[in-house]
Amino acid sequence: MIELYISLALILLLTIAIGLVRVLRGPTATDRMLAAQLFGTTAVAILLLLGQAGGNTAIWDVALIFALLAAVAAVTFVRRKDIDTTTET
Amino acid sequence: MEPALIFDLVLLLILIGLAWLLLASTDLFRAVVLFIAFGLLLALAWVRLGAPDVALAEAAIGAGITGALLLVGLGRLGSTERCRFSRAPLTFLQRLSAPVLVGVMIPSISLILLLEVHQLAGTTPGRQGLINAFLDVSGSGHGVTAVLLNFRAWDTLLEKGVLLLALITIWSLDQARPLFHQEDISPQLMGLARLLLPLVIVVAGFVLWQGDQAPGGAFQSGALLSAGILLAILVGYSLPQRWQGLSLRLLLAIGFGVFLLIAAATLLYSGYPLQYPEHLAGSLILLIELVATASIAALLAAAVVGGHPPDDLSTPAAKAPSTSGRR
Amino acid sequence: MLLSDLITTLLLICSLPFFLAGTLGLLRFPDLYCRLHALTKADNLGLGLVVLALMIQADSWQVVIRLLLTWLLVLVAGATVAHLIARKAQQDGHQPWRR
Amino acid sequence: MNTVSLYAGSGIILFSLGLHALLIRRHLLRKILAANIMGSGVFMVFIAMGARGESGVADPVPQAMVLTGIVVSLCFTAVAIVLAVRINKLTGCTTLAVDEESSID
Repeated sequence: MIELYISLALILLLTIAIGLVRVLRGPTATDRMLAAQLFGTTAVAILLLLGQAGGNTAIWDVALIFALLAAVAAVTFVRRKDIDTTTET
Repeated sequence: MEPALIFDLVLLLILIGLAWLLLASTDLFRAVVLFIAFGLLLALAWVRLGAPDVALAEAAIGAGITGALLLVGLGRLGSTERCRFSRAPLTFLQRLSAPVLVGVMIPSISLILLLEVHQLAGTTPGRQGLINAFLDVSGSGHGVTAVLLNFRAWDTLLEKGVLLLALITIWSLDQARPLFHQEDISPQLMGLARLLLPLVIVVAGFVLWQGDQAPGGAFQSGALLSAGILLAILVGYSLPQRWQGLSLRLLLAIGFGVFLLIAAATLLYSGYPLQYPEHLAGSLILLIELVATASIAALLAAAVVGGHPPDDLSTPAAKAPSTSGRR
Repeated sequence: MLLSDLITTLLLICSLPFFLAGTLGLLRFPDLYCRLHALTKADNLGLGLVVLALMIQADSWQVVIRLLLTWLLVLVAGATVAHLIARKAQQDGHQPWRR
Repeated sequence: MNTVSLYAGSGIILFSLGLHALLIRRHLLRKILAANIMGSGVFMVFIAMGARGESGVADPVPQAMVLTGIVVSLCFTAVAIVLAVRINKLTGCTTLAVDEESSID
């Protein structure tokens, strides 16, 4: 079972790596932020799997905090002042 | 190869790749988003290294506060260059010095560090046994908390001082300006904040309480709370003006102050600063953790806001527009 | 192999296509509004299946509630952020993609 | 090649990458990011060294120190950003290097 959990976590990590292409490519700042938000969800899944594999539920607290604060960065992005249009290439 | 080792390898490759990409990125916004992703994956690395305490703090700081801090900073700084100064042409030696410095110094530093670490890796492991032996007299049931607030409490005391000093620096440099648009808050966002804020407080309390026996404690809890405060500021809540004066400053300083008082009291009582009497250790640690959590939460949130509250309380400017009276 | 282990394995394997679809959508969908689907639907469903799989392995109801709470929080955050991002994109004048 | 040396080595690489960028990048925000990456590298070496004992659990002492370190590095980042904004406001620049002769302008 532990092998299964870790293998699945590994595949999810690889999907994050592939998803980074979207952050690099953009084209708009909003696209990049969206990709980062998606990584948060995947990271929660990885943490849950790692916690189950290691039998350490403290790791699930990390996942819980990720889930709680998943929105903060994106909300800041949407609400911040002085948005540069120059970054949107 | 077993899957766990491949996981570590892939994780580290992504982390190093991310670091390279974000530092070489021409687009600053892209660099900031990549840095948020870096923080996310760093928390996974701490989990893999068996350091859940660090992972908890990294989750609260990396996922919440750093991203917000950098995005706000980027907005204020802008990526447009309006520099009035022209750069003088460099001489030949100046041109040569940079590649030599970078090309020789950095590889040699890395090599020395690698050799040193390789040598260290062969020696006997650290203080786990010693800490476990003294855990029952420390006043805390969790190793990391015991180290932070008893065995190496001196470090933690000074660290609180550093945080306070950092905020004093920030406050002396700038006056707080509104971070966000005050109008046009989507009702869905308000709903999210109303749902999340009580939960953040509950989870922060849980993390603090848990720190006595398991991963958790003042730093993690304070970081989480400050992310909550940030979320509240994001949706337009603000500190009432009558609390922006002495009360706010007291809250910011109380963590360091109480810690310092306890250090002085223990110096008088036992002859050494922060050597708690054994029967009082648990309660003293609890007291310090409570005030430290409040102070850390307020300090980190104030650091992100980035400036002192307006001196003249009659002007409805800066951090707390008087119009937003929701509270 | 226990029955619970079998169900967990099955659920975990089922969750995989959703995560892959989410990443694929993020990369291949033509515009921002389409990519929002990857954020709100595919990955959250994948996470739901992972949570379900781990809930079967749980030995106490506290653990079940903690897992469920994590998933619900991610759902709420994902939905709200998708709404906010779409709203901002509209205000910035992004036109939805047309064939 | 075990986990500990893998992580410690990567920490050193991160430190070097950060140091490199800190020296050669001009924009202040990039320098701030570089210093953060350097810090992360140091933390990683520290935690990895603490994890080399019995399997799975890191030594509490480095964990406690890295914990304080993370909070301090956040505060440092905030101070640095405020300083950078201040420099930007006073000079209009987002970089540090201003040569003596040319600054008369």
